[in-house]
Amino acid sequence: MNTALVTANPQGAIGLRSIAGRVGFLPALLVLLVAGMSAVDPQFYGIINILNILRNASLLAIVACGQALVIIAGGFDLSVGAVVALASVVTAKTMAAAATAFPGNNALIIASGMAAGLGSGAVVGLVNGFCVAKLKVSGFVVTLGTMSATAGVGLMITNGIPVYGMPDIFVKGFGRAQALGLPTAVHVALVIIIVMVFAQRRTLFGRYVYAIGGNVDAAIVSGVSIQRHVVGTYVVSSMLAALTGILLTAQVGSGQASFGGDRMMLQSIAAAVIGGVSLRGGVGRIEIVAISALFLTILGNALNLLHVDSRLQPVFLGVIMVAAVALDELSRRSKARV
Amino acid sequence: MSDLELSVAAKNADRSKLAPGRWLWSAALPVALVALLLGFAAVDRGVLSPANLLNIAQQASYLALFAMAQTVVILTRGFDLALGPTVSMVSVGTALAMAGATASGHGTGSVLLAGLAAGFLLGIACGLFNGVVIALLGVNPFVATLGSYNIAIGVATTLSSGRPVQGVPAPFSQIFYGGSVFGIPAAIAITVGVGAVLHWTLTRTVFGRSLYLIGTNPRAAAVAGLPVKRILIATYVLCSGLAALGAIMMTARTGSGEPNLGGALSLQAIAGAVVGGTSLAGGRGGVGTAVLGALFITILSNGMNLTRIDGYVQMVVLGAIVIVGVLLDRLRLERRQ
Amino acid sequence: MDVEIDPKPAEPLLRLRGISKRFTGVRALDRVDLDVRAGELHVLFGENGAGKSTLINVVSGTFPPDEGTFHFGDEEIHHLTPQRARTIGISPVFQEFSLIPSLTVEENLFLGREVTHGSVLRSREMRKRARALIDELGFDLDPAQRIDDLSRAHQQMAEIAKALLGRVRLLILDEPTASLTERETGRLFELIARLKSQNVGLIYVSHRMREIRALADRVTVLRDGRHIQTLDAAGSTDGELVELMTGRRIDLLFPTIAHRPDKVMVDIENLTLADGSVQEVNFHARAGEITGIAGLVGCGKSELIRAVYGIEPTASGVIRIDGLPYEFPAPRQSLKRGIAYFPANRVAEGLALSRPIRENASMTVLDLPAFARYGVLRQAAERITIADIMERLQLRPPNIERSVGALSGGNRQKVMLARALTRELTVFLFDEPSVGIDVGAKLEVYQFMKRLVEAGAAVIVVSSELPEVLALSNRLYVMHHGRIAAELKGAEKTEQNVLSSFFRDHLAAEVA
Amino acid sequence: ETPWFPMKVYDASSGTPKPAEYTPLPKAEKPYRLCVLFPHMKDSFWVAVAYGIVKQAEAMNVNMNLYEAGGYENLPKQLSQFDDCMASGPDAIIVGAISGAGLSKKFEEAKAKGVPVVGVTNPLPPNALPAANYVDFVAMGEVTGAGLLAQTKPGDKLNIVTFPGPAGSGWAESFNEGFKKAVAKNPNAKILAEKFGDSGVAVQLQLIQDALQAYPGMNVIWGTAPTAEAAIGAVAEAGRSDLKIVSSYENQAMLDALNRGDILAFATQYPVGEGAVAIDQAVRLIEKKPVMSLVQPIAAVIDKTTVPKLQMDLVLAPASWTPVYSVKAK
Ligand SMILES: Nc1ncnc2c1ncn2[C@@H]1O[C@H](COP(=O)(O)OP(=O)(O)OP(=O)(O)O)[C@@H](O)[C@H]1O
Ligand SMILES: Nc1ncnc2c1ncn2[C@@H]1O[C@H](COP(=O)(O)OP(=O)(O)OP(=O)(O)O)[C@@H](O)[C@H]1O
Ligand SMILES: [Mg+2]
Ligand SMILES: [Mg+2]
Repeated sequence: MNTALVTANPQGAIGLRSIAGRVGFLPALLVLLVAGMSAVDPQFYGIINILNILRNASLLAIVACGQALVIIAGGFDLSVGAVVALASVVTAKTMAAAATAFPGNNALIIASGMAAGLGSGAVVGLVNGFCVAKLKVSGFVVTLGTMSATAGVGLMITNGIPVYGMPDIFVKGFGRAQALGLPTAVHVALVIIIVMVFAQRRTLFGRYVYAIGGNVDAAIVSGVSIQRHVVGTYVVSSMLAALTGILLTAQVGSGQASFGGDRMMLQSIAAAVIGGVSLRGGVGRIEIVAISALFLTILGNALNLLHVDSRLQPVFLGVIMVAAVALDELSRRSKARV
Repeated sequence: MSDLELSVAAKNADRSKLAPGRWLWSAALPVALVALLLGFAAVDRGVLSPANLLNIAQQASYLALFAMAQTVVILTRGFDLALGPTVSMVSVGTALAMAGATASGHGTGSVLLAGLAAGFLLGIACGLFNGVVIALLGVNPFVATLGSYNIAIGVATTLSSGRPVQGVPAPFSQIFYGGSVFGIPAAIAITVGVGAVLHWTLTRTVFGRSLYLIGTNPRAAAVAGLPVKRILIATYVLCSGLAALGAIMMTARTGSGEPNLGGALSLQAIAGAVVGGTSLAGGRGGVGTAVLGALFITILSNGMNLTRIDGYVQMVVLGAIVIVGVLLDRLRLERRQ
Repeated sequence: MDVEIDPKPAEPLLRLRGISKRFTGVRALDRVDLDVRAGELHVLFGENGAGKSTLINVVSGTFPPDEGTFHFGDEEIHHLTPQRARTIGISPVFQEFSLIPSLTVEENLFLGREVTHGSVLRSREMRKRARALIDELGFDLDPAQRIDDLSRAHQQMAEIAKALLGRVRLLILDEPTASLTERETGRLFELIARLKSQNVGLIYVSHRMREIRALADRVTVLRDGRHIQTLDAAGSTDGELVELMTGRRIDLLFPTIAHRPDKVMVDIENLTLADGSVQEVNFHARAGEITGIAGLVGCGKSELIRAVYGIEPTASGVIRIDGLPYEFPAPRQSLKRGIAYFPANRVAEGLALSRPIRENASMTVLDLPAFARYGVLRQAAERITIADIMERLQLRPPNIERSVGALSGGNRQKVMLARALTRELTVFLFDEPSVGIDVGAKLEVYQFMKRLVEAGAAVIVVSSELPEVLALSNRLYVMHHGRIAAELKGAEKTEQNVLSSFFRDHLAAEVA
Repeated sequence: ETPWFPMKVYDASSGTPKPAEYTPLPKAEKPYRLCVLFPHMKDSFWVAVAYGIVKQAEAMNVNMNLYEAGGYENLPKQLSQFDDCMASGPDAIIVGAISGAGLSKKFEEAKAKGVPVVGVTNPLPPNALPAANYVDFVAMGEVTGAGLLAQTKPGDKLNIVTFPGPAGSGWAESFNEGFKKAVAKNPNAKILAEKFGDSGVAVQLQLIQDALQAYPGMNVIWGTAPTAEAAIGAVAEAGRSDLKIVSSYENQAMLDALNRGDILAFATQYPVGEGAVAIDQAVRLIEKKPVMSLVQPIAAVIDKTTVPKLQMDLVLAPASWTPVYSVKAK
C-alpha cells in the first residue's frame, strides 16, 4: 500500500545517475587508453613496461588513497610530498645508525628503520590532525604549514645529501624484489587498497569519515566523535605517505630528501579528484582513486613511449586531465536529466 | 537553518555592534606584525632601518599583488594553482615579444607596447581557459587549474627553450622596476594603485558584490539571477590578468624573461591570501587580507634572513607561523562576537 | 486523620529548572523551566527566535546550558552529549536535518549507533532493522537510497525514522510537518498517538495552530527566551495562545482577498520537464488572482514553477508570459520579464547567510540603474531603498547591516519578500511561503500577497499546507504524479475535493 | 691539512682561457662581512661549494652568512634574498645565481651602491660582474661528451638518451647543448631523445624506466647525478649491463658508483675549489687588489683510470662535515 504512493519519479533516472555518479567513466577511459596504446605501440604491453607502470602506479596509489581519505572527511593534505621525503631520510638514517650499532642484525636494522620512517609520518599526521581538529585551523593551511616545516626538517637531517648504509637485503630483498611476478610495491599497494576499501565500506571509521565530510554538523548531533576521526584521517594519510617514502627508499637504495615534493602532492590530489573524490567532502571511493592513479601513470608512460617532446608533455597532460574530468562532469549532467 | 549553521554564520562579521575589545582583536594580525618586526629588530637593528623597511615594502608588493589575484578567485571558493606557471609564461612571452620587436627595428614605444600586449594576452588567455573550464564545463578549480598549470609550464619552457630570454630593453626595466612615483619605487606604487582600484572594485561595483554573494552561496546567487558563469569567467581572467601584471613587473626586475620565474608562486600566493584572513570557504577576504598576509610572510623571511637563521630552520618557522597566523585570525573572529 | 488521596501526577520525565543560554549579544534562553511527563505531548510555542530550537538543543545535548538544572527520569544530568542523550532515550528530530547527504537512508538511521562487531559494521543486521523500522512507521522510503536523491519530504521521514531507532523515552520533534503533506502528516500523527500510549514523552514544536489543537496535552509558551506560561491545551483558545506568544492580540483568520482575475500572465501548454517530474501540464495563472497548486510529496508542483522561473530544465512544451512565448527560461531573464521566485529552501537557494540583509535584499536588482550605474553600485540609494522596504516589512531588529544568518526564520522570509518590492514585477511564484515561520509572520506574508494581488499581480502559491492554499487561492490546481489532476474553482475548492484528487488513482487501484 | 692551492685553472679574464694557477691571499686585512647566496643546499654538489666557502672564510678570517633559496624554482626568493643582503650592509656578495640573466638588475644595483659581487659556480652573462668563477656549462657538457667518445672503441655505435635535468632551469639546457655538440663529432653516435625532468631520483627513475621501454636500442644514458643514481638500479633490474651511464656532474654517490664500476664516468668542476676561490676574489675586490676576473676551473671527466689521481678535497666536502650557514671572524 505504501508502494502505491511512490511518486511519478522515474526510478530509472536515479539508477543511471547513481551509476554515473558512483563509478564515473574513468574505468572506460582507462580501458580506452590501454587499448589505444596497445594498438599503437607493442612496447606498451611488454612485461617490463607493465611492471614499471604497476609499480609507479602503486606508489602513487598508496599516497592517493590516504589523500582521498582526508579529502572525503572534508580536509586537504598538502604535506604528503614532504612526508614521503622525511620518511625516506629518517628510514635511511635510522638503518644506517642501526647498522653501525648492531652490524649484521638485519631484521633489527630493517625493523627499526621502518618503524622510524612510519613513526615520523605518524608524528606529522598527528600534528596535522591536532591543528585541524583541536585548533580548528583549515586543513589546507595546516598542511601548507607542515609541508614547509616537514620539508625543512628532512633537509636539516640530510643537508640534501643522499643517505646510504642500508642493509643490502632491504634493497635487494624488499625494494627491488618480486613475488609472484610482481614488484613488492604492487603487493603492498594491493593490500592497502583492499584494507582501505574494506575500511571504507565495512568499518565504523570509514562510515564516520563519510559522515564527517558529508555534513559535520549532522555528524556532531548524531554523536559521532569528530576529532578522533579527523585526526585518524590525517594520521593514515601521513603514514601511507611515509610508507611510500620507505618503498621508494628501498627501491632506489638511498634515502633522499628530494623524494615526493610538490609533484607527489599535486599528483595525489589530482588522482583523488579525477577518481571522483569531491573536494567538498563526503564522496569518493578508494578503488576508483586507485584506478585513477593507474590512469595518470599510464598517461605519463604513454607520452614517453609515444616520444612526445618532454617539454610539451605537460601541455598534453594538462589538456587530457582537464578533458577527462570535463567529459565526466558533462556525462554526469546529461545522465541526471534522462 | 540549524543552530549550528547559525553559529557558523554568526562567526562572520556582524557590523551592527561594536563590542569592547573587538578592536584589539581585529587588530590581532597587524599587532603580531609589529611585534614580529620589533622582535627581529631586537636581534638586529638593521631590520628597522629605512633602507630595509623600503626593501620589505618592495618585496611585499610583488607577493601582495599575487595574493590579491588569488584572493579574487578564493572569494568565489576557487583557487588558481596555475598562477605561478602563468607568471613564467607571461615573463617569457613578454621578453620574447620585446626581443622580437627590437630585432625587427621598432622604436622603444612600440617595443614596450608589444611586450605588454603579449604579456597581458597570454595572461588573459590563461584566465579565459580556467574560467571557461570551471564555469562552463563545471570542472572543479583544482583540476582545471592543475591542468593549466601543466599547460603553462609546457608553453613557457617550449617558447624559451628553457633558457632565460634576453633582450628585455632597458626602458622596460626602468619603467616597471627602476621608476618611481613621488619617490616611491615603481613596484610599490603599482601595487598600491592596483590594490586601491581592486578594493574599490570589490566593495563598490556590482562585480565585486557578486563575488562575495557567489562565494557565500552560489546556488542562491544563481537563483537570484546573477550571471554566475560570466562572473566566474571574469574572475579568473582578472586573477590571471593581475598575475600577468605581476609577471611583467618581475620581468622588469630580473631584466630577462625567465621560464621558471613563478615556479613556487602559486602556493605562496595562496598562503599569503589565507594567512591574512581570506577564507577558503569563500565570501570572506579582500585587498586588505591579501596585503596583510603578504606583509606578514615578507617580514618574517626578511627578518629571518637578517637575523641569520639557517635556511631549513626558516622553512620550519615559516610553516609554523602560517598555522599560527591563521589560528590568530580564527580566534579574532570568534572573539569578535 | 484527614486522608486525602491526592492524584499527584507522576514525577515528570524531564524536568528543567532555570535554564539559560546566551549567545553573543542574544539571550536565547533566560531561566526557562520545563516539565515533560511520560506519555504527554508537550508543545513549545513561540515566535521565530523565541528560543524553542535552542531549548531543544540543550535537551538533546548539542550544547550545554550556561546555567540551570536538568533532570531526566530520576537522574540529574550533567555534561550531556548527543551520544549520551541518545543512550538515555532522548531522541531529537531537528528542524534542520541531521542527515548526511552522501549516505543512504539506512546508513543515516544508524549514524552514531551502528551495529558492529568489533569496529566492523554489520550491514545485513542494520539493513534488516532499518527495513523493519520503516515498515513499522509506514513510510515510503527505500533504505538503500541516498539522502541527496530524496525530496525534502522524504528526508524528513528519514529524519523521523532516525529518531525512532532504538529505545526512545523522550521524542523531540522540531517542526516535523513543515515539509510533509497531509498524508504523511496523518501517518505521523498516528505514530505520535502510538508513542504516547507507550508512555513516551514528546516535545513538539510547530507554528501550525491546527496541529497544536489536534495533538497538544500541554503548551509552554516562550517569548524572547523567557518562559511565559505553561497551560493545558484543552483549556485554552488559539487567540489566547497567540496573545501569550506575541504579547499582543492578532486576528488569526486568513485575510480576505479580493481577486479580480484579469489577463492571463502565465500560460503553460503541454509542459514536460527534462527529469520527467512534470508531464504534459497545461496551466495558466491570471493577473489579479492567486493561483494555488497543491499535491502530494514529489508530485512535481515545485518543479512546475521552478521551470517557469528557469531553474529546472524543460524537455518540451510552451511557456507564455503575458502572451509572449518564453523560450529559454533563466532566472535573470525571468526577473527582466517581471517574474520572481521565492524558494522553499531559503537557506540553500535564497540567502547568502553571512552577508548583510541589505545585500541579500538587493541581490535581484543589481542590474537596475536605480541600484547600479555602469556596474558601479549606488550604495547610498541602495541603503535608503532597502531600509525603507525593510521598515515596511517590519524587520526585527530593524538593522539592515546585520548578517541574514543572525535572523529568525520569519525575518529571513521578510528579506526574501523584500526582493518583491525592489523592482517592477508582475508574476510572483511562491514555493511553500510559510514554511518554518511563526503565526504572526505568516499573517504578514499573507497580507503581503493580498496587497500584491490587489495591486494586479499574478501570484502562484505552491504549498503543502492545504488550509493555506485553499484559503488563499482563487483557483486551485491539484497535481498528481507530475500531471494536473484537477482544477478547482469557487465552491469546488474544498479539502474533501482536493484529497480525493490526491488519492483518485490510489482509490481506483484499491477498487480494482 | 694540505692546502688546496695552488689550483690549476684557466684565466679567462681576457676572453680566451689561459692556463694559470690560483693562489689566494693569506688573510683579509679586516674581518669583512660577506653575504653568500645559493640556489639551494639540497645536494652534495652545493654542500661542496659551501665547504670551500666556509673553509676559506675561516682561513681568511672574514664574516660570512649563507642564504639558500630552496631550489631553482625560487628565483623571486633569491631576488629578495639579494635585497635582504644589500639591506644588511655587506662588504661583498657572492652569488650562485639561479639565473644569471635574472639577477642582472640586482648586479647593476649593487654596482651602483659600490658593493662588489662575485659569481660562483653558476654561469653568468659575460662581464656581468667584476669577478666570477665558474665553468661554462656548455663547455662542461662538451667535456662529458668528449669523455664518452674517448672511452668508445672506434666503430661502436652509441645510441644515447639524455636526461639533462629540469626544463627551464637553464643549466640543464646548457649541459645538454654542450654534450650534443661534442657527441656530434662522432658519426656513430646518435641522440635518440632528450628527456627533461626534475632532478630528483624518483622522477628520473620513472623517466629511465620509460626510456628503457621506448628506446630499446638505447645503450648510453647521459644525465644528471640523480639520473645516474636512478639508472644504476633500473639498468641492473632490466638486465642491461651493456648500458653505459655518464653523469654530467659530481656528488658522493657518483664517486662511490664509479669506484664500484656502476657508471662509466662523471664530470667534475672542483666545486670546493670554486667556493674557496670565490671568497678570495671577494676579498681582493674589497681590498681593491688585483683579481682574476673570470676564473674557470678545469672541468674534467673522471673515470676508473683517473679517479686515483683525483684531488678529492677539491671535489667533495668530507662526509663528516655538516654545512654551516655562518662564519664569525675571530
Ligand atoms: N548558535 C547560535 N549563535 C548565535 N545566536 C543563536 C544561535 N542559535 C540561536 N541563536 C539566537 O537565539 C535566539 C533563539 O533562536 P532559536 O533558534 O532557538 O529560535 P526558535 O524559537 O527555534 O525560532 P524558529 O521558530 O525560527 O525556529 C535567536 O535570536 C537566534 O538568533
Ligand atoms: N519516492 C521517492 N523516492 C526518491 N526520490 C523521490 C521520491 N519522490 C520524490 N523524489 C524526488 O523528489 C523530486 C520531486 O520532489 P519534490 O518534493 O520536490 O516535489 P514537489 O512536488 O515540490 O513536492 P513538495 O513541494 O511537496 O516537496 C523528484 O524529482 C525526485 O527526484
Ligand atoms: Mg527553531
Ligand atoms: Mg516542493
